[in-house]
Amino acid sequence: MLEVTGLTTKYGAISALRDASLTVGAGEVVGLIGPNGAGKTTLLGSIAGLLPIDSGTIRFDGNDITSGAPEKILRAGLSLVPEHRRIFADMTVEENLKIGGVTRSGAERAELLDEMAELFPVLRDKWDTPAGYMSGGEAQQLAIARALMSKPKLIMMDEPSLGLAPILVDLVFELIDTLRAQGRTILVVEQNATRMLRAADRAYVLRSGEVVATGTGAELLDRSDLFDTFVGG
Amino acid sequence: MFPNLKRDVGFPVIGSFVLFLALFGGGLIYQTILSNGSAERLVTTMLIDAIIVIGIQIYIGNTGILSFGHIGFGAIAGYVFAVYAISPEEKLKRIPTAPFGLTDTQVSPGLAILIAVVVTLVFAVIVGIGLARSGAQSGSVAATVITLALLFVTHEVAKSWPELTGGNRGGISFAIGESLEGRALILVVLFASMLIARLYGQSRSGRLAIAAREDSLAARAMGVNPLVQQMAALLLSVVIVSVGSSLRVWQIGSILPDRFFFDYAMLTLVMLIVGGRNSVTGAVLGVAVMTGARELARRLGQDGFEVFGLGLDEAPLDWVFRENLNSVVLGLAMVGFMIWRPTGILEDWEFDQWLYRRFGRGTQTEPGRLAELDDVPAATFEASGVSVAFGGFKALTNAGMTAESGEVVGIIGPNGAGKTTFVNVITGMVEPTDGAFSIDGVDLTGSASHELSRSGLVRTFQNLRLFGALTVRENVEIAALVAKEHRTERTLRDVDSLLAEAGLWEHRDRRARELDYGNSRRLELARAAAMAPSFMLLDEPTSGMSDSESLTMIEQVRHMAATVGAGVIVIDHDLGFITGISDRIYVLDQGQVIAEGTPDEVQANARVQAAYLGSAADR
Amino acid sequence: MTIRKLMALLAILAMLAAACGSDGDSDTATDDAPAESDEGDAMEDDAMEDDAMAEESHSLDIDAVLAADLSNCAEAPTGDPIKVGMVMDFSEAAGFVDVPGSEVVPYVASLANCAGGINGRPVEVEVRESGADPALATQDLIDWGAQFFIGPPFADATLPMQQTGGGEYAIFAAASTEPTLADAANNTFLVTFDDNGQSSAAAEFALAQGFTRAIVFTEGEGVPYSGVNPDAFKAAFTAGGGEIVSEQTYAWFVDTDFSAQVNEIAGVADGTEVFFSAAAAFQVTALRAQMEGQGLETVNYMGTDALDATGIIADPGGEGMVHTPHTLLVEGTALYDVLDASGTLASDAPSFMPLYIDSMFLGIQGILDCGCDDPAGIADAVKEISSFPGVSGDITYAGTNGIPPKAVPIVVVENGANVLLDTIG
Amino acid sequence: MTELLQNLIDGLGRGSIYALLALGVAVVFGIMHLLNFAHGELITIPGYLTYWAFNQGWNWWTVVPLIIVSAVLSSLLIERVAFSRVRGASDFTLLLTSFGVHFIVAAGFLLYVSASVKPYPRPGWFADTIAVGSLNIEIFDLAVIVVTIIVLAGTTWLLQRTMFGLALRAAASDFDTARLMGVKSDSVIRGAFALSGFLAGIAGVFWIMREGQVTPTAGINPMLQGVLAALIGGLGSLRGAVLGGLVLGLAEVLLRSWLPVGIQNLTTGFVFVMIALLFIFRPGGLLSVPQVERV
Repeated sequence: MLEVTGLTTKYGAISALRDASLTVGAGEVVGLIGPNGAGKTTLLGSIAGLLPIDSGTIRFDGNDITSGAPEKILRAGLSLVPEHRRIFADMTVEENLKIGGVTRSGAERAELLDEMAELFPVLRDKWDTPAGYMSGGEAQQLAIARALMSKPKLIMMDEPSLGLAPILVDLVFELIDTLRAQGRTILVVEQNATRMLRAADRAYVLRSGEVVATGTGAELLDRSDLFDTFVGG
Repeated sequence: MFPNLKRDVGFPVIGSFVLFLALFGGGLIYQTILSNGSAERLVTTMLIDAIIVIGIQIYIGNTGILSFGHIGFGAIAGYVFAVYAISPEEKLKRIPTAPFGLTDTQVSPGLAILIAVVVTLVFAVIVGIGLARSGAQSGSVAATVITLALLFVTHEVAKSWPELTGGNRGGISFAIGESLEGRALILVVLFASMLIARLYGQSRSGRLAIAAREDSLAARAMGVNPLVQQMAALLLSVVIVSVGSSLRVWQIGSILPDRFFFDYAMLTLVMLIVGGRNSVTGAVLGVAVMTGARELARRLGQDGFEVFGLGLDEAPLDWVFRENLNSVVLGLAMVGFMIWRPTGILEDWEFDQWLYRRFGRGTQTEPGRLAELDDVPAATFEASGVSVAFGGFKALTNAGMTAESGEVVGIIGPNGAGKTTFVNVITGMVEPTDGAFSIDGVDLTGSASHELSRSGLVRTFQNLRLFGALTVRENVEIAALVAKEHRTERTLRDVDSLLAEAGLWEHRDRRARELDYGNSRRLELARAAAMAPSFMLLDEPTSGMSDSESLTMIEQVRHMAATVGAGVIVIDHDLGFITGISDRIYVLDQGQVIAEGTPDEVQANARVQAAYLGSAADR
Repeated sequence: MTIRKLMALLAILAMLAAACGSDGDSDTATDDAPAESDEGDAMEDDAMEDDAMAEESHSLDIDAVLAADLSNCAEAPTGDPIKVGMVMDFSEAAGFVDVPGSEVVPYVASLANCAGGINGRPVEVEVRESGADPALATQDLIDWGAQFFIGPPFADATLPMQQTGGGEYAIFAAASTEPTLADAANNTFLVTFDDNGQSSAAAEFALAQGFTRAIVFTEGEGVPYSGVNPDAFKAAFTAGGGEIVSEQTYAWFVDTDFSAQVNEIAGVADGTEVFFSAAAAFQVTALRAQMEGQGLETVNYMGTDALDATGIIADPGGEGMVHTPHTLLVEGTALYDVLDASGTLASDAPSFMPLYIDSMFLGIQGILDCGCDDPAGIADAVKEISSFPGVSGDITYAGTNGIPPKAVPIVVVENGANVLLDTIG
Repeated sequence: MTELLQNLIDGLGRGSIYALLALGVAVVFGIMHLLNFAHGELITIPGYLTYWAFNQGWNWWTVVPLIIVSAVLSSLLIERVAFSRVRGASDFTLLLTSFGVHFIVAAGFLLYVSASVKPYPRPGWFADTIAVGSLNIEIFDLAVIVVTIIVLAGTTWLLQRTMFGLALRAAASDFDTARLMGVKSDSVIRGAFALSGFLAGIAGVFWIMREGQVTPTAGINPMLQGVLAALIGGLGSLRGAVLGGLVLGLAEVLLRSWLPVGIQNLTTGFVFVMIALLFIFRPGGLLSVPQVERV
């Protein structure tokens, strides 16, 4: 479904990604783990069209979407839940969701709104509250719901558990499970490696902009060198 | 005052002189070819415009704050000059009831210019304080609007105070004996302004202002107080603009409010922007180019004028090129340059610095390695009970740490653990809800960024913040300049040695923004070291580096710190790097210190492992 | 030759031209004199009728020039050219008169050349845009060899022109009424009446109508034009026994919302008979509408030449307003035809055009009087001009500071046209 | 007392026009950080069309839509020709570009029309009043206030209830994230310029009616008032822009009324000094949007 080949991205002088490749198949939950600064966020940003790409190609559903504008990539069926959630703080929950469904028709949007209200009961309770007043966990759910509003074929999440209390982290992973159960395709960047590997079908380990390991979640969990790789021994 | 006499004084003097000769010589050639009075007048006008544009460049170029107000200062100076310089007989014609007994006053033109400068400076100080209060920094809109307000207010007052100014249509016309005969005075002032502008740009104050222009936050972290430097640049630029404006009034022989208003402000700005606002050479080039372009446009608008056999009388495009084409030229130049080259023709290229690099530097040898300092005064950094809450969210709860000089202390934690908040607190960017921090018992809580770094706590930034347009060497020099003033009790290291030490010797003359990532990081380190800090606070110094680069970085951080005798507080998410570099480590999670100890102790700590691999890590 | 003789000569020549005209245009020329006397310009009638003696023909015959037929020209003049420099404002406030002004002068020069030139000398006119640097434009024309200048009406260009020419060149501030601009010592001359003149005339007229209570709108204390005119009106009106009921300030050429002023006037204006300002047409009509909106309907509106300049007759709200134009153009006169033929009759303020034509003739008169070609000599001769029969009225500089004492026509807008009510002075 | 009330109403009328102009400035600033000094051209261009239209025999019923439509189209055209090429550039660049646009448009009218005043008739009811107690309220002021309220309500509805409004607000608060949601950057920026042009068009209808004439520099005053009002209110804040407009209108009328006769003509100067003082003590304006410095 998604096929990233030899992606290299630079921020000015900083080489954030070096020749990174990955694939995501339909219906898969793929984890992307690694220490902060490893280039995980950059990878997602590059796929989503937010960051300029220096070399490499990105194909989605057989189409080349390399260096497309974010709005085009979204229309191709890829949706990103950005790091730090980046909800629109002075807009209400409903408005945030509507924006998520900006590419959908009015009727479809109304349907999706109902669907989200059902899937995320927390949001239903705060429907008309400005999103800025929500707690971290609620905001994260909103961010995910907002991304789902575009009916993406593939949803990418960047650090969904970031800054959340442990109980909320559980919630996020339950959510990922729920989405998987619905048959959705998900690519998740996560620093909570263990949890991620348990939740994922497959995972890639990124370090210093390079993919250093890949395999199924279970395989990687068993890798004895993982901790070292992970924290840079 | 000047870090390097040859580079910062010698060559600017030579360069300014050549530049001066080029502008004046070009004018003379044009004048000789045409040999008529209007060519002569055009050249005189150009020379005076050059003085004013150079004056404006000192402010806009060095601070990055867009000012429309300098022509407002020019208006003040022009009027003060006029009311003092013109003869009482002339004043009786236009302003017979001038206040303050000015109708009967007359002083020599030279003295009148001096009075104009002094009076204008008073206004400049007031406006400067206003700008500082409004938090002016490079590109700030509020500051620009304040300068615009000055332009409008001076214009309004000039129009509405006819007793003093002759009003908008009457104006003050004057014979001060005779009008400005000959160009000797203009030439002297022009050369002086070029020289002053260049010397200022190379001086300590100019350097610090430019640093703040490039990156206000980083400059403050290097102990620079941008507001002081901006004020210095403002006053200096106002002096030159005042003298230039007085000469302009003297040359035209009359003054009216509209002569120092929007159109002239735009003209001078376009000149500056077309040439390159960050460069004196650019300002001069812009004056020449725009004067030429406008004169060409003016001529093209006239019947019977031809250039290279091309006239517009019969041309099919006649309808495009009518009279007053030069105001169209002005607008097009403005939009065109903004779209295609907003930094102007020369950007910040300076003729004298090019000369210096080309001919003046000679061969330089890389200095030998520096010995590590062992007799530095011991210092202690201590933070205790630091808590920060944003609204209901507790970003930090009762966090504390200590560090000694000579020690490397690591702070680590996963994303969102409170590291950034902690850094923000001890760099003066966030006021803690509770708690305090100090160096050697001196409480620093609540100090401004530049005060903290002057007190010995110097930081680097997670997202590189170098002074991109400056060379590698200049980046380090700026820190050294501040250290020389504020860190006198410490051993100050030579800039070149620090560059060599950081492995940047061969790159010393490249612009900082051209460096690759590793070198940029090393430059930031060298720059911090040049501040002769008691403690260096390194914020994620290896983010974006490969493993091997990180390893090298460990060596460099340790060595660089030892070279200036500083303690190191390093914040990173990379446990590998932190354990490699640190003597002791604090681990933050969920806003709290969850572990403290040697690398081995910390790595063995189950809570740390859990924090890193996830809450359910159990292996 | 004395001025009186010259005038006589001119009159004779005019008659001769009329009598000997070889084509139909001569009719226009003969019609000219009576038409102008209709304007009530008594001085000019005197000049016309004072036809005592004729001498040799090396003098200026304005009527003959205006009567020239471009399709049937005399032999081209071959003498040294008379060079007229025009520094004109095309891009700012004065553009509306300076653009047509810079068309009408070359046109009249071509008529002069067609008529054989002035004493066999061709007239050349060169125009420069004053633009951002009037001094540069002036210098350009000095380089070209200009002998005198026609300048724009405002000080922003005239003062630098003066300075550039070292005060030696005669400068006619063609369309200006600015009293401080005239400066005989520096050879700068107005061609029409000044602000004090037109406003005192307005006050005189108002008093003669029996008005005794007035409101005055002024820009601020002593600001030229919009301030000088109301001040002059005030002085003349109160000196003649009138009372200023209310004085208001406003931003000249900017404000159209006069709510605050009208609110204040509403409290004091009962029985006010006349309103005077030097505002532009679009301002006075806006103000009048707002005054009438507040029930102040019986006020008579008087204004200065600014009303004419900004097109009061084109504004439906201008009906019944009284103002003081520079000249009253009368259909069927030679002047009218010249303006028509030059395309400037259709410009925004054609009543200014005679001032430009006169500027050129005044300079030429200076050349003829001094019999010299050096600018300073010409300027000195201009200073002594007396009772010059210009197309805009009689002009005398001798004994003045450069402001000719001229009659001020008082006109009223009736059915979208100016109608002469009176001529004062 | 009557005079004060009368002045308050007049100030509100004047301020309403400023509010519409300021709102247009704020919408564009919010979306692309452009402080648009060419906003006044959206009055100048329709102003000349009005002059042209009356010469063609049109009347106010047909001219009003002409003004609004031409303001919208001018806004879009200026965006297309100039601003689309400097998207994302520094504030400095954007600001100067808009100045350049102003210069070119003014010079264009100067060259191809004339420097002189071009008059056209004001509507007949222009200065009629209705008596309310001791007050004589101008129908014009009432119309301005009523229309402004309607337009503001409409704009509020647009911003709050329509997808375009949501997209606009989202893009103003976080452009990248809005694009991630599928908001098209081109459409939303053009939409912002169209809205800005529409608001200027409505303000322009009243401005042009009251002026009764147009000149090449006719745009400077509405531009200054709009920009200043937006700055007074706090750049980027739409509510602030409206508030800033009303404050500016009231300040002008009341200052003129309260200043002693000799210095009444310094009203503009005083307004500028007050704005400078406001900036010194509240750099962000009345309802400033906090700026977060990212390290």
